[in-house]
Amino acid sequence: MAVATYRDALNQALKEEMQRDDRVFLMGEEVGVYQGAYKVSKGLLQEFGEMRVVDTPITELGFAGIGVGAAMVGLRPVIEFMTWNFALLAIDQVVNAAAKLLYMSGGQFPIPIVFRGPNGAALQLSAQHSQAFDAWLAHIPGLKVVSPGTPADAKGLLKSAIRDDNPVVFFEGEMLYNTKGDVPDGEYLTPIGQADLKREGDHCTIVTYGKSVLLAMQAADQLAKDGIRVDVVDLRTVRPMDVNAISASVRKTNRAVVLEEGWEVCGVGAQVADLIQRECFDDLDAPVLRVHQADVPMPYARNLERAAKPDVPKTIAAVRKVMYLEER
Amino acid sequence: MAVATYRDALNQALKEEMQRDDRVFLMGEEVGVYQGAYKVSKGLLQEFGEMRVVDTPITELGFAGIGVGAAMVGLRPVIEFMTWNFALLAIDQVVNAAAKLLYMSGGQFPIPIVFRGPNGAALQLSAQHSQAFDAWLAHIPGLKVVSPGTPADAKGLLKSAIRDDNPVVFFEGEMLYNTKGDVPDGEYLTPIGQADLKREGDHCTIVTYGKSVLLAMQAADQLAKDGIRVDVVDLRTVRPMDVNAISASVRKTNRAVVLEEGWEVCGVGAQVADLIQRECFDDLDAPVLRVHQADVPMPYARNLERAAKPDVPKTIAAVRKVMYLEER
Amino acid sequence: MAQAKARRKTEAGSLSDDTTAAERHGLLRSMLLQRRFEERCAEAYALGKIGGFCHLYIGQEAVGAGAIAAIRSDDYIITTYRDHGQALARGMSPRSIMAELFGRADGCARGKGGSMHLFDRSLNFLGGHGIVGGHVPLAAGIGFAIKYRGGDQVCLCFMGESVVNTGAFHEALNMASLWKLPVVFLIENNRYGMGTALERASSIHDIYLRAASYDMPRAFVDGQDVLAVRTATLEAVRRARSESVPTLLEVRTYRFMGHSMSDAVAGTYRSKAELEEYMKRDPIMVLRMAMQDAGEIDDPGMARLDEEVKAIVQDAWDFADASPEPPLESLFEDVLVETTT
Amino acid sequence: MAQAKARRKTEAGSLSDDTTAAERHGLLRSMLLQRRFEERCAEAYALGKIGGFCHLYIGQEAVGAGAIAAIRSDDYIITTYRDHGQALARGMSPRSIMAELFGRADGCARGKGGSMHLFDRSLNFLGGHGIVGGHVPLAAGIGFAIKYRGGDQVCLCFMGESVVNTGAFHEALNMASLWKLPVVFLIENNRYGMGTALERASSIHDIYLRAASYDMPRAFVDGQDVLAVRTATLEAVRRARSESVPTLLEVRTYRFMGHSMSDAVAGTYRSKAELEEYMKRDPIMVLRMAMQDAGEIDDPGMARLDEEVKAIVQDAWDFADASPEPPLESLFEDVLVETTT
Ligand SMILES: Cc1ncc(C[n+]2csc(CCOP(=O)(O)OP(=O)(O)O)c2C)c(N)n1
Ligand SMILES: Cc1ncc(C[n+]2csc(CCOP(=O)(O)OP(=O)(O)O)c2C)c(N)n1
Ligand SMILES: [Mg+2]
Ligand SMILES: [Mg+2]
Repeated sequence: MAVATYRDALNQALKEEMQRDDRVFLMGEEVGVYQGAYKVSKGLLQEFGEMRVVDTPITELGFAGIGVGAAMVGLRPVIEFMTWNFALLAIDQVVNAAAKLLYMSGGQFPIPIVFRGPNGAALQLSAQHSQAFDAWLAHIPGLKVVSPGTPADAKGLLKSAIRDDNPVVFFEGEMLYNTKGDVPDGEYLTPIGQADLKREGDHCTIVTYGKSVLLAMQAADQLAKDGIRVDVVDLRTVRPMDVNAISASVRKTNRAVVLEEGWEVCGVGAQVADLIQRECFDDLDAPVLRVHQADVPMPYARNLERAAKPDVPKTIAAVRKVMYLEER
Repeated sequence: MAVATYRDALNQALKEEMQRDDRVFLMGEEVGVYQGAYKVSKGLLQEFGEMRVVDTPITELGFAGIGVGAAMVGLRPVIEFMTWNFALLAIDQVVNAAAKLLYMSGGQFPIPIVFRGPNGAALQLSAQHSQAFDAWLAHIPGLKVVSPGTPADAKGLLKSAIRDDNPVVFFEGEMLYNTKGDVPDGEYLTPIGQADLKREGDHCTIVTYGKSVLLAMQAADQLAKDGIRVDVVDLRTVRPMDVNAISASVRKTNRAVVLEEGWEVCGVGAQVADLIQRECFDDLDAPVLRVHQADVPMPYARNLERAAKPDVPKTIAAVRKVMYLEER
Repeated sequence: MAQAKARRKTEAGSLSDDTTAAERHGLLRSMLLQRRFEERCAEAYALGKIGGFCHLYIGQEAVGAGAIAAIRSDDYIITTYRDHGQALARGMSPRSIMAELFGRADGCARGKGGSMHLFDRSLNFLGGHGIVGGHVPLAAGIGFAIKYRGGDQVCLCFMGESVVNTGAFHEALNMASLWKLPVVFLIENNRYGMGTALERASSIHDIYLRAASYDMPRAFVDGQDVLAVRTATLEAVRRARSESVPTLLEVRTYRFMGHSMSDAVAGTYRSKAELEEYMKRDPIMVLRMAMQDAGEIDDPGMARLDEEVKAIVQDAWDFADASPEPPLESLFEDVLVETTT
Repeated sequence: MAQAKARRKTEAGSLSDDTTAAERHGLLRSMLLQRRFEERCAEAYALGKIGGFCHLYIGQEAVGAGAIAAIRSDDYIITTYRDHGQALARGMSPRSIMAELFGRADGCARGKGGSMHLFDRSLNFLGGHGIVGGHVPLAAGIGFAIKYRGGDQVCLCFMGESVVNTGAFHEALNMASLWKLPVVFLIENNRYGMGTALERASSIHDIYLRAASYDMPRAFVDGQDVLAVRTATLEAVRRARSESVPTLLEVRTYRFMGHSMSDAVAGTYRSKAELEEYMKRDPIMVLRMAMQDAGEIDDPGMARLDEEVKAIVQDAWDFADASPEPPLESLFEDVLVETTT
């Protein structure tokens, strides 16, 4: 166990899995010579060579499809999207090919592929570069969707994703790459599909995942100062969702706030709220509230961007509201 | 007022708006010489000529972008996707261009464009040709999303969509094109953003839209035979959603079922359920239940497809369940 | 077919390639099987036994038969929704195909894929794809995998001529050439994409020339002459196998039926006269006449072959008809696999 | 700039085109304004006044200046995220650009767009687009609209050389040629897409040849020579305006800075030596020396011009610095318009 950044944790996972299984390769823009747009693949070209760390032209649709084709015949591609904003160009391959081939071949063609890269907003990158697509990908049967919030989970989930025989969508975050935490050395696998209770409390549940875990933990710290104790349920996997973990927590706290990075309408929070009202109808003491990005394209200006993003004060306000406490 | 099919209603709307405003043009695959893959554009090439009814190569990304560019400089394109399944290839232009340009230009460039075509499943078209993308598009700020379920609404909403100065996503249905209903002649506009109470009852609310309105009406008929009276709230517009119409109905009935064509996770029904539990928490006598496609890619075989789709019996069962009646 | 009449109108193919008489007989049989199989598909569609979209290959049989005759059994094939002919040419069981079309449990994809999505893993037949252009990057990926593993297989990728306008095609061809992937990109130019004539969709009409943008070897060939298709494919396959260089091969053919079963045979977009003109070069007739001229087949021989093939198709039909609907619990199977590596 | 030194190393451009001395002076001034403006952008970025991605145009000024000098004020321009230089060359106010970069209320996009998304409707400057390749179909759409209305404008579309590998580019070029749209597709080939050399991304290296796939006129030109860029663009513009025929014009240039402000100037992907070699052909120096040789400018004249330009930039900076942050309520404005037609 050593302290490492989220970036290094991902790098370890890639490296270890590529050492373990020579069918695993990494493909995407700038993953090789440039060492990764966000340096996640640093050193991999040097260790594994050009055939296994493949720089592509700017052709998201093309190289995502190359990944799917290679997976059909037994390789295990890790496809890096420089960001998920650009993955929209490739989404046909993710949705119409990767997610469908097993089913429409009647089980003949599993597609062991990972599509990964940063998702959501960084700082002041404005409308076309700041989008979170978790809800979109979670919508699609045939995919698994993973979104780790800590370095340890980043390592453990990426290793699991690479070993999974299904297509896995893996959401990272530019704002997460530099965050630090304990990361177990070597073999460390986090199971896909299991939420993690990142903090225990009995007054309210915060359901969240990915980058927003950090906000939730900070909000929890501040709430604790006022004597409000919250459960922080980190989903880690958005699809399939760990319904039991959510229900168990809400049955205890009787209140829930769902915190996510993306937009409101048909967001992941909508699904969680729906699940909670169905599963815990009689346990709820207040409606489930949601914290998310303002329902606008992301603006550039610093103050507007700040106002648009979910944050700790908004999360605290929502928790206080479901507890029927006066807003400060 | 005359009886017309949904297809003819759309054709009327296109024709009337093209006659009214010579900046309106129709572009897409097979819209001209072939008279439309589903004959929605029948006769338009003959009336308006090649410059206004434009057959394209198979290049969804390209021609969607051509539409957006033309809209930037003042034309009013109607872009037909042969089906929304293929629109995945163009989704970058819808989401990253059409939905963003007004915002990121600080209000300088409105994009008056309509993206239309059939959405969801027809019969036995299997996994790549049977998808409903309402939830995806509803997720995106900067778009309006419309999904008429009747011929009259098809006409009224398409005319409104073409006159709207914003990008409007317009979902039709292969299974709807032949359905018939009264369609007002000439000038007839249905406002975007307003739900329609298609049937009144006081026991339960069914919230639905698009193709599923037909199922809801049939379910309502059958339920009525058992003395169960339901409100059928036809959203008609998925974004922006008519929250007041939903709440008003649920405050009356205290129960709700959301019926949609697409998949469950982060679906439109999740958003509606979330809205209801937030807006009508104290009014609800039962959890909101949902009816939707099974969480699988669409299978080809007739019996499997039937089992995968939402239908009248599933809708009735959900209504009975929220009314705490024994299932039959 | 009114054979005697057709024979008079059809120009015989030449036999000046390197096939043996037995191979020619095999090609004739392959084409005839495709034809008879699809004639019954049309019948089954009319009876409602086949649903959804169903795109027939009638008129194009020489392309599938000729090209697939040029590859090895360990090579890969990937294609579009118009896939019955190639699946049969590859040797997929007519029973499993017909059962798939009927949506039955014994179909090659357990009834989940249907006409557009035929797959057979044991034959490296990788589908059956419905998004125009979408499978071309997959073909490049298969080529990438072959090279990655250091094998000498090739990937044969069939596509319609409309595909040359899609972005996916260009992105894939550039990478295939840049990385020297062993893929044969084979365009079945049947002159129309649904109702759109090639000339109304592409700014150049000799579409194999698009390969020049990628410094890729290119050629075109008559698609009604199965032997010519085979020879041209052999050359492209050789280049892929021994030099790991991809080829763009345009095969010029014609579809004798509508775009799909829900489309009229002639339609608003082409004239009956044009259709009839092209039907004079029925690929089966072209080969049959050449063989007849060379004394390799006669009318009774042809009749016997036809009976044999028809019996196979009838057997496939009976099998499909007897096969049960897929069990309802299979609805939730094949969404994900349980395994990890 | 060490001008005296650079002068000795730089080969002077030729003046044998049809510009007047005043026009040449204008081009020199345009390039100098771009250069000085962006030097201050780099400074502002280091001070945290500019955030997000910021892609400088330094080294490429002759492309924007020369090409834009070849079009009319009612023509349209569309470009990528690397848009400061072209915006200035088009005559957008340095104040409104700098205020946009600072994220302020008086920015050309009210602080909502930032560096990558400069727009000015009054100048037909249509952005500033962040998705590589995404704006090329938009350019075709603008050309379509021109033709639809029967006007004689043209659309000038700038793009980086990486764009020639994207599907969007191919789909758009095919339609532009098929429908004869008045668009000049201008590739700024600065040899790298981020850290990827052209040769590692494209299977052909003379990328203007890609136009052959669309039967489209094509050419390449030295992008460090502003007069040559102007002449080549004029020819393409003439073809678009009077024949409604699009052109693919490859302009060969080089970027003197990193890909963006967060990227090292040289980096792992190119050598310092290569960079220095290219910097010898600074486009400002190339024109200045030619003008000096022709007696059109001298050192004091250059110094005066520099002062003038610097003052404009300082004014823009001061303006931007004084401009308020956008009001918070503007967050929810510009998502949709209220109007209908
Ligand atoms: C991306 C996409 N757009 C549209 C369609 C609808 N469609 C199916 S086949 C077809 C025509 C394809 O023509 P071509 O490539 O020439 O093949 P052919 O059918 O002639 O074999 C179209 C438009 C589709 N399946 N995918
Ligand atoms: C579709 C897409 N993929 C990736 C990126 C990230 N990206 C931004 S600029 C760039 C390089 C573009 O190079 P080029 O087209 O040569 O233009 P230059 O930056 O050299 O002006 C990349 C990969 C993007 N913006 N859009
Ligand atoms: Mg065709
Ligand atoms: Mg470049």
